[in-house]
Amino acid sequence: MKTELTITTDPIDEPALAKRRAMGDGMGAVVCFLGVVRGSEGDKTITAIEYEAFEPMARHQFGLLFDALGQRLPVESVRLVHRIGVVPVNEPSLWVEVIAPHRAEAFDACQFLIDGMKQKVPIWKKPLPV
Amino acid sequence: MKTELTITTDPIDEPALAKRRAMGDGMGAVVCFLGVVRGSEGDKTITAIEYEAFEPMARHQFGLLFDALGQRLPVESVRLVHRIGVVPVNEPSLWVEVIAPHRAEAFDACQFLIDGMKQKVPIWKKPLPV
Amino acid sequence: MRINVTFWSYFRDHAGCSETVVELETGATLAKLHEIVCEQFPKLAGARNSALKAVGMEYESDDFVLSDGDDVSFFPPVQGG
Amino acid sequence: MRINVTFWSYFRDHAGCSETVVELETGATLAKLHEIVCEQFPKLAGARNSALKAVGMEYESDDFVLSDGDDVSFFPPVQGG
Repeated sequence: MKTELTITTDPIDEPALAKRRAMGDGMGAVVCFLGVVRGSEGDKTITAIEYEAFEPMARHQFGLLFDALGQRLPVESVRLVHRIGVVPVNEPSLWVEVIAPHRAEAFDACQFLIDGMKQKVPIWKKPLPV
Repeated sequence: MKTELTITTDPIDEPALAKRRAMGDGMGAVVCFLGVVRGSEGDKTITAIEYEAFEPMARHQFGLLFDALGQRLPVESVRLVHRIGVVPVNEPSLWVEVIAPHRAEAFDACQFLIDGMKQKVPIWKKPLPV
Repeated sequence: MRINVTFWSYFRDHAGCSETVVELETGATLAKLHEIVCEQFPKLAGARNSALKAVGMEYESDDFVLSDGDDVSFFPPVQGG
Repeated sequence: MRINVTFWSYFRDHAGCSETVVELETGATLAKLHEIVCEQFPKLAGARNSALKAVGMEYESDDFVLSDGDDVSFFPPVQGG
């Protein structure tokens, strides 16, 4: 399984990521997820979320998660970008792409990665009020 | 719920579709699915799949499916592009995008649409051998 | 009454044509039309149970009562995506 | 032995610092370190049960036996995405 992990303060450039995609002839399904900063947290209006990462551990834990996925499902490729620092409302903080032979496993894999990340990867949010 | 349906013989331009996305401040999740033509059907190597649509009925059935989705899940927007005619191996025949407040409903909605399409929308495949 | 029949996908190949017109008695059902179509195009009889049937742009079941001028489509299971 | 302790996210605000060094007897567990940290930084005691603990880059449980020079992180539940 090919993996590509990016943790960056830069905005996520989804069209550029789509253009760089390479997939084998046996692959039939691509699932992409974008997590986008919403304009409120609970009942408070916010302008942005500041993401903090314990980056070496985050990279290590993403690696463990990718290994677990590779054991579990026939996935050809995972690319994951997590933006950190201040991410304004309406901009994506997370982009995940899974390429697999079939649809069901691509959806499963994408959700497995996000669920795992939310359990294990040391990244935290701080909402920035108006 | 906003909907945009395209049935076309043109290649699917995913970066352009990504650039045209507009989403409200309350939306936190975007799920995109790409169905891509694989290099084999059963145990036969193929070069392309030719898709045929009974287009007025396909549009009507997609419309019913979008209505059913809108009743079922809090989705802000659905965009769906189905390419018809000859689609070469490694190129997408289907692109579906769902925008919703949260992740779980975005994944559910995207799968609901594809499942429904595969039951109801009159589009057929003809594998083209080498 | 006259019913306009269209075949899609490999049903068109099996029938050897994409469209035909079938004469039916008033009050005939979709099941009756299907029966007549399978007699007229014997290669379609083998796919009788898996065939999907639409009147206009809606799926209809065997007991649907047809009207003069109805447009009926016969086709195999759909495969979009 | 000396353990290097790091606090992340709002644990850093609660502790009032991002790093500290704790002296422990040889053979002490992560639970013992946690207890001492909560005594030293009382605002962290309230989040004792939800705190996550890592040694280096691995999560470890309370019975993990520490070694001199270990890098231990304390942080609240993670929230990536």
